[in-house]
Amino acid sequence: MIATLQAARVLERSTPMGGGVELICETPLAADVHPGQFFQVAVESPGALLRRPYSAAWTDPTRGLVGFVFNVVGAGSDWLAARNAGDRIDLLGPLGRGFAIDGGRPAVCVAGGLGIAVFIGLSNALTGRGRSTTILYGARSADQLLPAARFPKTRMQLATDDGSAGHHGRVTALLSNAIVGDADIFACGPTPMLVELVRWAQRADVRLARIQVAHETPMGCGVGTCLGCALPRAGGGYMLTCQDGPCISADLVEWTRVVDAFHG
Amino acid sequence: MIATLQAARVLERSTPMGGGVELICETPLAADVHPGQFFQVAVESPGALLRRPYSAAWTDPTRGLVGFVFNVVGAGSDWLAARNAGDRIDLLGPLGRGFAIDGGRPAVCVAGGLGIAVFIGLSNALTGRGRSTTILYGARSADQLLPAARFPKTRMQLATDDGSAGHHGRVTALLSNAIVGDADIFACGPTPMLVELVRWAQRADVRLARIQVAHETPMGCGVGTCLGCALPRAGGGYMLTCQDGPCISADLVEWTRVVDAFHG
Amino acid sequence: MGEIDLSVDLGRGLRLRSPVMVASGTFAYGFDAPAVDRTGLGAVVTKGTTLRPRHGNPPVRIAETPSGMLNAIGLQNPGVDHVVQAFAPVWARWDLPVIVNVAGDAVEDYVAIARRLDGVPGIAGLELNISCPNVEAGLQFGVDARLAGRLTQAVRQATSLPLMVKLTPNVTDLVAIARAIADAGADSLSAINTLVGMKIDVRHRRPVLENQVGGLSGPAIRPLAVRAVWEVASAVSIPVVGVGGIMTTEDALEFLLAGASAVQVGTANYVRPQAAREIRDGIATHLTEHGWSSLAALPLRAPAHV
Amino acid sequence: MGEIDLSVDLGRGLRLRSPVMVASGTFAYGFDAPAVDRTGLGAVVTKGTTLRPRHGNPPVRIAETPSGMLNAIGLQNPGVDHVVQAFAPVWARWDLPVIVNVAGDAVEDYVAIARRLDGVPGIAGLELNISCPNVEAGLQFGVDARLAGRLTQAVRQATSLPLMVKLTPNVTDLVAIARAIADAGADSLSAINTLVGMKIDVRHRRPVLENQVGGLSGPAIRPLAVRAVWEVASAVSIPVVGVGGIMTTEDALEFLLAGASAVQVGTANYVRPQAAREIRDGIATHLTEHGWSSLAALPLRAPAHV
Ligand SMILES: Cc1cc2nc3c(=O)[nH]c(=O)nc-3n(C[C@H](O)[C@H](O)[C@H](O)COP(=O)(O)OP(=O)(O)OC[C@H]3O[C@@H](n4cnc5c(N)ncnc54)[C@H](O)[C@@H]3O)c2cc1C
Ligand SMILES: Cc1cc2nc3c(=O)[nH]c(=O)nc-3n(C[C@H](O)[C@H](O)[C@H](O)COP(=O)(O)OP(=O)(O)OC[C@H]3O[C@@H](n4cnc5c(N)ncnc54)[C@H](O)[C@@H]3O)c2cc1C
Ligand SMILES: Cc1cc2nc3c(=O)[nH]c(=O)nc-3n(C[C@H](O)[C@H](O)[C@H](O)COP(=O)(O)O)c2cc1C
Ligand SMILES: Cc1cc2nc3c(=O)[nH]c(=O)nc-3n(C[C@H](O)[C@H](O)[C@H](O)COP(=O)(O)O)c2cc1C
Ligand code: FES
Ligand code: FES
Repeated sequence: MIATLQAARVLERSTPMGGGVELICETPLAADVHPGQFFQVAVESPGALLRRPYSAAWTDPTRGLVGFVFNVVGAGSDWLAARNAGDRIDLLGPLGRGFAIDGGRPAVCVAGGLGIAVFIGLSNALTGRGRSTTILYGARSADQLLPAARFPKTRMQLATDDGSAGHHGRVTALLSNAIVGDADIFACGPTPMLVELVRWAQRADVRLARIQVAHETPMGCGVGTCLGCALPRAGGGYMLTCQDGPCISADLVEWTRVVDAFHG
Repeated sequence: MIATLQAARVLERSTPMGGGVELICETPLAADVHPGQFFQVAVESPGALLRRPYSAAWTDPTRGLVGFVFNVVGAGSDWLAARNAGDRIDLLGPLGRGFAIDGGRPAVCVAGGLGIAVFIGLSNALTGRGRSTTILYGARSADQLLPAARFPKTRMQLATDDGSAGHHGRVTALLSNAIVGDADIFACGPTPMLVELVRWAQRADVRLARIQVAHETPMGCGVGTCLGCALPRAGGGYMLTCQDGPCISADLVEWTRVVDAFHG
Repeated sequence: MGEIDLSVDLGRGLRLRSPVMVASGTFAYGFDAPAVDRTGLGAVVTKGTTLRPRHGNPPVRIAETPSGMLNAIGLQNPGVDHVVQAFAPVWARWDLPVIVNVAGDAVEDYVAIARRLDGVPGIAGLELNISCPNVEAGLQFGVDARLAGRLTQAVRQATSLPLMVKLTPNVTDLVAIARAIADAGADSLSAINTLVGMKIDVRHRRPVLENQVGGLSGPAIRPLAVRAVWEVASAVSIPVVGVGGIMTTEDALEFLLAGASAVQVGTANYVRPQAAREIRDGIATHLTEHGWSSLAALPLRAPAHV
Repeated sequence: MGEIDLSVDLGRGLRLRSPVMVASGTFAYGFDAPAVDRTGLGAVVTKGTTLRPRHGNPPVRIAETPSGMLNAIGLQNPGVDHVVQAFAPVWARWDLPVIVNVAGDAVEDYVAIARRLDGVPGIAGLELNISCPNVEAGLQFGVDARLAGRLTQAVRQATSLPLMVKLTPNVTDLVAIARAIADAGADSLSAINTLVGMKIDVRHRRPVLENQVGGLSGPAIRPLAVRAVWEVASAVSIPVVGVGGIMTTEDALEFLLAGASAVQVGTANYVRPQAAREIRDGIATHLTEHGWSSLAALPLRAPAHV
């Protein structure tokens, strides 16, 4: 692993959508990031001891930039959201396995809530490789949607819990219509959404090996030393989310044993 | 006790001397403060759980202002020193007993280091009552001295550890010359300084009842409920610094049992 | 929906209006409470009280640690006679139960104090501190199931007051001790007292506390306290009172979910003098939001005493 | 002044260049160490290793608490054979002692593992985890002086490797257990392992950890660990290794002042991967500033083993 520890400078802080914060950080680590990889971010809040895992939402390797998009759910994210231009944050990474993006098949991305973050970088990488890319994107309401302008060259289909934009309901309701043929599926969002996607695939006879999910779980270390981020492995035992994932082929996971680690 | 809990607004932050920070806070509590009383200040630093005791260095009751002067020694003061104009801090107070300032005898104030803080307000109160007031003031070096301009109408004699201003040595070396006749003595500074003052008084046959000291010790509650701030009482047992003090007549204290609570 | 019922029955007629008490040693005898609205409390538990007055330990008595504090007060208190003569008459006029925390070095001490407090107007109950880690002998009862049972039984016979016994976590098998105390006739248990800890002043090369070791309290110990309540509440058939590191409503709810019938707030009082009242209000809001009318809806497991 | 000697002798030829090790379970088997300069370490203590491979507990396995974390990993490990075949040959090429942390459910497990590891190049010593609170039977040895002594003796006879035994703080009388282990032939003791704690997810009304309870580590437990070392170090005549909540140089010095001969850094590795190295350097600086040339100058009390 080439992960290193670095102080990154916050270049910009913004709120690209309701309930979402974006931090753009300057760091030479940007050049090493593969879409789907994450960083362990040190937080100095009274309520936080451990680092917090955040996906690199996107990178600009030439300018040495990494973007993080997140929401405030607790002490760690609250502290992070209070960073401003000029502040320094301490990054460990890039960590884990990103998405496998080679190949020519059409790509369908399934995003729930803040799970959209990682698709900024991933959709860029996919369309850059000339792959036809569709994003199915669900959120609570229209104001919580990251603007479609952040995803050039992709088709986008929306779903909101309150019906204020796109389909009125869950993003997984869009699957049947959107996924035709032999598309590769990339998913990031709450664990219940991933579970629903897998159930749909089993019903629709879509091979799980065609689906890659980004798995979220509390992390102790992010580097394989604490064994805290266990993900049930198909056939028994556990994988480590921080090493075998977070992006992982759905057929490797034993979904009946997957718990929503955040009790969401 | 009329102490209450209030959010105070920081009006101004400055560094009046080397190693010293001054915060001026707006709060209606200002009107209730007697010189020598303190506040329990809530801190929100990762390293601090309990409130921290700080003397009201001075007050301006008509404008509703309280000034705090302090140095950074740990997590709590570090957090406090990072407050800026507009920030809110949470004050519990005013607490404890201040100095007894009535009477007409000359007053000699003995200040060590940050102990000078309390004499801004006290010397004002003393001179306002027409009492002749001398301040003996010791610090590490000239740059760590609070400017004499903060003490109008008082005589000031300085001592520095490095000799960069006034007497080269301890402030207690100034006692013999400065204290003549029946002056009342007010002292605030590190516990070893107070102990030295008391020893000098015993040698010089100065009655301890003429000396009032401001005692510093770690505090749990500041309001008499934890019994953590014990101060050995002459004749046995303990007083509570937060209730019987912090300003206390030196004859009430059993000095042989007094420990430097900060191991300074 | 109807009124929220926050009342709690701790046995033998000790009924609290609110499940949130202030813990022993963090509210003295209930008098020195600037900025506090006492009427919001479920009960005041007093400082540990001994047969004769005690001066307590020499300073330094307290020190901060990560998310916690150490104390070695050494049971400074005015003695039971003063409590009866000077404090109880005032308490008798309050609309708030006062529970006297009782400490001693020998069974006879506890029995004598219990007798002295029995029937005194203004005293609503006793909490036996068999776990104070600061006085050498204080440890002996709390760490041994047989001794703890014997002490409880002796005090039980000496008083008709509601009897709460406070568990120390400094033991191998908390559940065995809790069972022995319950079997011996305690009306309720409180858990936990502080854990023995130490801090060293590196710069001055000496223990920070003059007593060298002290009791650790505050949020740092909350996970240990929650686990203690979780295990004890399912093992005994009397109410368990949760104490240890409660700072917020959510913290208190953790204990109520773990099986506590009520809670005590300790160290938090020093930081936010109105903490207990705020937490009481927070629990009421929580129940309202869930459409529950009493605390009975909270526990994750059916309590052993139902 | 001359060179600073940071070396530590933990008995039976186990000599460390630095007093700062990484604690079991917080550094896996020493391989996955991004951003870490391994050469600065005194030793790597491995994850708890059992006779057969173990899958460990279902998730959720970790949770944060105030200044601490709970873990219920459940001893996930590849088993002793894999350690001997795949890891030890690599360790043999390192210029750094690797101490294998050993766990089991029965005396025979420990003995079998000790035999298997005896004489294997690359293995510098054993640390007996008789205190893992996550596997039901794991508690039994660590909380009983007689059992702890018997286990130590059995392992002692099975191996000539340096033997460190790790104490659990979840007991009434740590000193008695420490003495029994020392008498049974351990070369050193480490103190402390985690304390059993629990966290409840109030919103979702269930324990956060699937295992319900887990081991508490981190700064929250440091005062408890310092006190354990303080008491044990003056009671036994073998070196004591301090562990529990060490984040900074000052924290490590607290343990060395309390009587520890060396320290282990655990949870801090997750936060600052270079913590152990930084602390080692900090200790060297501290000695230099005081004009001391070795660690022997540090303890507040003369160690029992001198
Ligand atoms: C590999 C990886 C990549 C991630 N990338 C991102 C990202 O790009 N953007 C982003 O916003 N988040 C991301 N997360 C989630 C993020 O790590 C957590 O939200 C964060 O750790 C919460 O820390 P906190 O201190 O704010 O909240 P905590 O105090 O730790 O938790 C507060 C509450 O929020 C709940 N919670 C925490 N995290 C989540 C979650 N992910 N989903 C639902 N509930 C949760 C907790 O259970 C708890 O109830 C990622 C997680 C992983 C494992
Ligand atoms: C009644 C009262 C009034 C006070 N008024 C003032 C004031 O006006 N201005 C001011 O600067 N301070 C004052 N103090 C001292 C102040 O409360 C402490 O400096 C403060 O609590 C330190 O908190 P911290 O978190 O920054 O340091 P901590 O982390 O608590 O301590 C850090 C280190 O500094 C040492 N230390 C802490 N306080 C002192 C001290 N007073 N003297 C020497 N060493 C110390 C500690 O022992 C420790 O080694 C007062 C104290 C009392 C009891
Ligand atoms: C300064 C202090 C003094 C205490 N004195 C007593 C006491 O006299 N008797 C007792 O049973 N518990 C005493 N305790 C323990 C508390 O009642 C409580 O059990 C413990 O602090 C844990 O709760 P907390 O974390 O909310 O403070 C004391 C605690 C503190 C902090
Ligand atoms: C995730 C995790 C796993 C652990 N696994 C083990 C283990 O397998 N064997 C063991 O003896 N101790 C284990 N420990 C305990 C640590 O080695 C150490 O004793 C404890 O965490 C206290 O130190 P710390 O506060 O520095 O982390 C583990 C600790 C953590 C946090
Ligand atoms: S987060 Fe520690 S092993 Fe994955
Ligand atoms: S600080 Fe608590 S009694 Fe004085």
